[in-house]
Amino acid sequence: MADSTDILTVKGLKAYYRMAYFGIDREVRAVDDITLSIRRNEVYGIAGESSSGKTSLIKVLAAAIRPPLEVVDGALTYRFGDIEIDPYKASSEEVNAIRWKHLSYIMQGSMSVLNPVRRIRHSFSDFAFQPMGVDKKTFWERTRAHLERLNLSPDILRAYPHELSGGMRQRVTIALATVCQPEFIIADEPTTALDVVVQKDVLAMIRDVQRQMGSSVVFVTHDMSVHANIADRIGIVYAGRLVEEGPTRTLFTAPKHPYTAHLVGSLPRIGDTTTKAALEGRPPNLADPPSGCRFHPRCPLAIDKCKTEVPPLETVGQSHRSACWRADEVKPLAPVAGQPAQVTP
Amino acid sequence: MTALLDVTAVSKRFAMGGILSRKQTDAVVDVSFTLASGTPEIFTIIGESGSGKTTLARMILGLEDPSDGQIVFEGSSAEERRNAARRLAFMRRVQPVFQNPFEAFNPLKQVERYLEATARTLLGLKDRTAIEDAMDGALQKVGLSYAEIKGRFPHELSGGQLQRVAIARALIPEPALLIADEPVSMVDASLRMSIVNLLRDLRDTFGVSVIYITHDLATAYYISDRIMIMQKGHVVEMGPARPVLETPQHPYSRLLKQSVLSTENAGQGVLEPADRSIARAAWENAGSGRLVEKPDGRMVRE
Amino acid sequence: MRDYFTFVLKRLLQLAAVVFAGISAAFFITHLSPISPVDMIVNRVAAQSGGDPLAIQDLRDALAALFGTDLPLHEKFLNFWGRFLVGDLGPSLLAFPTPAIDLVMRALPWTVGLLVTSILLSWTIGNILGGLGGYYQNNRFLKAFGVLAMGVQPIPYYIVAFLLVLLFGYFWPVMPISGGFSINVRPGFTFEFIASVIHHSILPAASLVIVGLGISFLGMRAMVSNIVTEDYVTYAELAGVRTERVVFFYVIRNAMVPQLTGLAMALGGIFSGTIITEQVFAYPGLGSLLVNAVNAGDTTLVLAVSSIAVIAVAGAIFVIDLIHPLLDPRVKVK
Amino acid sequence: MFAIIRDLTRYNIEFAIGCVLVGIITLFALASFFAPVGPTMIYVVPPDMPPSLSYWFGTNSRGQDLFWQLSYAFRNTLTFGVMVAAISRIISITVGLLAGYLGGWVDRVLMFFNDIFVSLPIFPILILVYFVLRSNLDMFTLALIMGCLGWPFDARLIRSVSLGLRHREFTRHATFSGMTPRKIMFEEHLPYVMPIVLATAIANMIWSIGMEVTLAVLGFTNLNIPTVGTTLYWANNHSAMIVGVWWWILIPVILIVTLFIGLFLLTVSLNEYIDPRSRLRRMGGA
Repeated sequence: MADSTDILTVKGLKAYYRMAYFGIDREVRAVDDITLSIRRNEVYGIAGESSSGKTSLIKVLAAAIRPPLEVVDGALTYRFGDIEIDPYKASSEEVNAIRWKHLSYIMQGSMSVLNPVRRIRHSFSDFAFQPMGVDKKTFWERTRAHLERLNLSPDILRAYPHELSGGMRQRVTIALATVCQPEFIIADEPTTALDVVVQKDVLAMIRDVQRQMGSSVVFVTHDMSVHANIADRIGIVYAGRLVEEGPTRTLFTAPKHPYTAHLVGSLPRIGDTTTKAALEGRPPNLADPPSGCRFHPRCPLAIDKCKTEVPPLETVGQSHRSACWRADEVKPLAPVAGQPAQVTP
Repeated sequence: MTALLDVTAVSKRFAMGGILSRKQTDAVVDVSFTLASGTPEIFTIIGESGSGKTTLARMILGLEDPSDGQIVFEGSSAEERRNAARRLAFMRRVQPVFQNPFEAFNPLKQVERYLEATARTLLGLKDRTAIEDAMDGALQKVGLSYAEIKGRFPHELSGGQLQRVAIARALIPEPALLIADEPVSMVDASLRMSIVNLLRDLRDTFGVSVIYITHDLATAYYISDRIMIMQKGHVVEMGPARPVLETPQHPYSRLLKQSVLSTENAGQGVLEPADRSIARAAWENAGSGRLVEKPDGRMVRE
Repeated sequence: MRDYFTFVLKRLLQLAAVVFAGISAAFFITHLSPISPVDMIVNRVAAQSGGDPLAIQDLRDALAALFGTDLPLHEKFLNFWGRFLVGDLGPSLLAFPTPAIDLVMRALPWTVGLLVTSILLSWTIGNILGGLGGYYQNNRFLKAFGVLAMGVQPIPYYIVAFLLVLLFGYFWPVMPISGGFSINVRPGFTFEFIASVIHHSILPAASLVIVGLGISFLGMRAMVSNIVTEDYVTYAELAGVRTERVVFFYVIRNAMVPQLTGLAMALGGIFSGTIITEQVFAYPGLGSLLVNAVNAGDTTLVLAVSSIAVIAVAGAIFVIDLIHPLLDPRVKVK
Repeated sequence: MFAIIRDLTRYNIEFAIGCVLVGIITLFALASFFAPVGPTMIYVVPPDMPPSLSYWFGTNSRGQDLFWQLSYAFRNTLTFGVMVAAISRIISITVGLLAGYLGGWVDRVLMFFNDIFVSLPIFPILILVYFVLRSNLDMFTLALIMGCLGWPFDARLIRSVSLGLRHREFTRHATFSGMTPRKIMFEEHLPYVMPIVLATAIANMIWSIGMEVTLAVLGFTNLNIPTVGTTLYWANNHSAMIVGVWWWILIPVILIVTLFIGLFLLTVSLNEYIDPRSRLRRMGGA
């Protein structure tokens, strides 16, 4: 399935937190043997709960890891035009050369990612002037044009971050991350802290930019309804492992992993009055994960085999993979989606 | 029918700045509603950040005084609760549920500490076995037991368990009203519904009324009897939950509903930005007009 | 702009309150002293002139009127402030009848010169090195400097100054160890005089710089090692922003703000430090003047020096406070 | 608590060195209880003897055995430092927790005084106090005065922590569990403040001992009480350096510097242990 036209291929990636502090040695397997590939011109959603390892995974993808998180094993290959690069094997100059021009990043928490004592204008020139590789005049022309395309007034360039509202600031960081028209954008929970109305606008903006530029976006959030609306494909992460991956529609209508089935089935909806059940138990501790399938203590379908043997991620349908011994028996929980969408008067 | 809680024309202004420059913001403007005693219900307040929903909750809990209007709980207002004994009596009847269960417990202390203090001071229990019985009784209501949490520290429990312990703590004095400000926004998706279902069970099984404060229309639809939608401190629409959420009438309510991300068209990539004309109407007319009663029992600001 | 104006106004009020409280406190403390200035002068004059009892009684009355010693305390207090506001602090006893304010003004330039030079040097160099030390945590030179600074930091000014005197005054006598300039040089705007002043100021300034440098280095390094974990620094690094740009505009620039507040908070302590330094090096500044005044029981002069010190320190803090909102756009000037 | 100390000594070299240095000086100070001579007796041994087997630290020009003299001096100096630290801790904890937890006008009033105290030039004030009290200024009075002056920085620090704690949900949870403000302040919040109290207590000791040495050297304390400062005062008074009695100055300076560095290392390591961010860095082994 690794196709040379894919923009990113990840093979057997393992990244652990290794800590030794005042005599306590701990190893947290935040990313444990993940294999996936990202196609050109798609939005790939990564879903998972808190401390499922999803944030660690994209930090690894963005080559943004710091000790104590380190890549232990596996390969990571980006293909930008003629450039083929594994950031963990390349020199830091080579990695810096692709940053922002080809690979950019929208970080979690728009409140704190912009330098509070620097005007937005300076952030743009610091981040994008060099990668864009044009003269000053062209740079500002392009920046202004880009802002206008995103329905942002070029006046915001004069502002300080704290003078903008949360939603505006998040739009600015998206503009900043996309001004060089990168082929690959990593977005880490960019809408989590926003109000519902603003959230929808910002999501639409990301989708828009992605379509205009034909870039690939890796979008991380725990919120399945966000994924439903922005992702082309979704990868579900549980306890450091990829447990299911497939086209968004397939995961919502015919999930093949009990965890996914629960996630999409327990979402309350306006107009739906059926009782939604909760999943029992607690999310696993990554420092001491359950044996076998890590989901087995909470799984309604668990059998003895699940406690001892790790299920491999296997193809269960068209570009649909699942890591479950009983994938065939997984049924969607909710009334089947796909019924006519509610009409709002 | 007597009133459990009677909120009459309540407003809250905050003075910004210091002595020399005085600016005022209206956090809550002229809000009125009543909860009847004897008929437990889940009354939901919906709003975005800055809508005044949290300020309103704080005023009901007596943590903030209204600038105008009256909040009367079981016949007594906040001014009548100045002394410690009256405060304690009030806390026996009204209890909060917190937003972030990991924050609601001191990480350096065992979780049972809060339950024990509640049983001791609010119920006036002295005897160790009586206290443990009270704690266990409350924990049973939320599907836990004292044996499960005895000697545990917050980091040893999951977010969902902690939130249930927090709710059990609030239930110890057998209050008539719980005020839950965003009780599930920090709880993991897979555990979220257990808390929402619990709130519903409290109403149905134990007759506790709940004021549920949230920005999430879907869970509001799922458990509420009545809802009240707030925008910039004003109530824009109020009434029976399901009709209001199914067919909202005020432009702002419609904007909120349109902004809810639906999963119906999952994977189609249909993501129209909210209708700008509705949005404009909603924001430009924020707070203008007055509440008008409609035939189906709802109130809409026009 | 109007906001900034009201901010300045409020700070001015605060300044006035601190100055008033500080000087009043100094007034009451000195007036608790059992020493009577009148008796001191009378005794001294009597000792010199032999003493005609009538003349002495006249002198006593005149002095009592001058110092207002017969008045109750609250009237003395009002008198003091009335004269203080027109710049009259009364005659010094030590150098009677020279006005105390003259002595203070003569000493002030030495102290201010010494302080300003050493603070500017130690703060600037310490912050730049500390900033680099916090960012490049594995640099050997900066690490070694850090260990050195940690060793020097807890040692009080006095000991450092004293060690410098021992080293450069006795073991390797290359520096003058007392006075503000050589006795054989006439004060004036001449090269000889200025060179002598600089030569004499090297050791006292060095003692202040050594300690101040360590403090600002360690403070800045701690601050920076926190700031490098901030999201905006991580984000800039992730974007491939050039390192020197990150270091100056993202790290050091942001650490400057709290460091400046730190400087304001430390000024009182630094001033205390100079008193000691001046004493050790017999430098003719405010510190030496204060110590001499205390030893001589010169109430007026003690009060004068303390008042000027209160004004100087509070004023410096005031100035730094005014710069603060200009450096940090987030500070709401409210 | 005990486990923390054990872990610190085992894994933090600064803490271990600090403990050893401070331990040596403390033992030396405790030796004074077994001294064969009184602290104020003079001319009991031959003057100006250099360090030797019979007089380990030599003798001074006043005919005192420096070993015992310094042992008394360090006992007094350490006692003084601990007293100042204790007094100023009591004030700073009370002010900090009250201002932070109660907020409102209590906070404003307390912080107004705090601001004034912060900008007071302490050293001139101490000189003024000496100016008034002269030789009535005993160690306890001086400790009391310095304790009353040495709290504002730390109170501000404690207040900022407490202010943060006040807005955390568990504080409100405690309120609605019926806990009294006193219980919340001293049982819920104090544990968070305790590490700061510990670390600043040591920093405060360094400060107060430094002040005492300085005051004494200038002659502004009761010179009959042996402290490190008065020892240096008498050495200067007898021009020890010029007449070649170098040990009279060098040995106390070395000992006091040892004490300071030891205390400082303790503060640094404790601070590092407390600060979650530097803990994170330590975990990375960077």
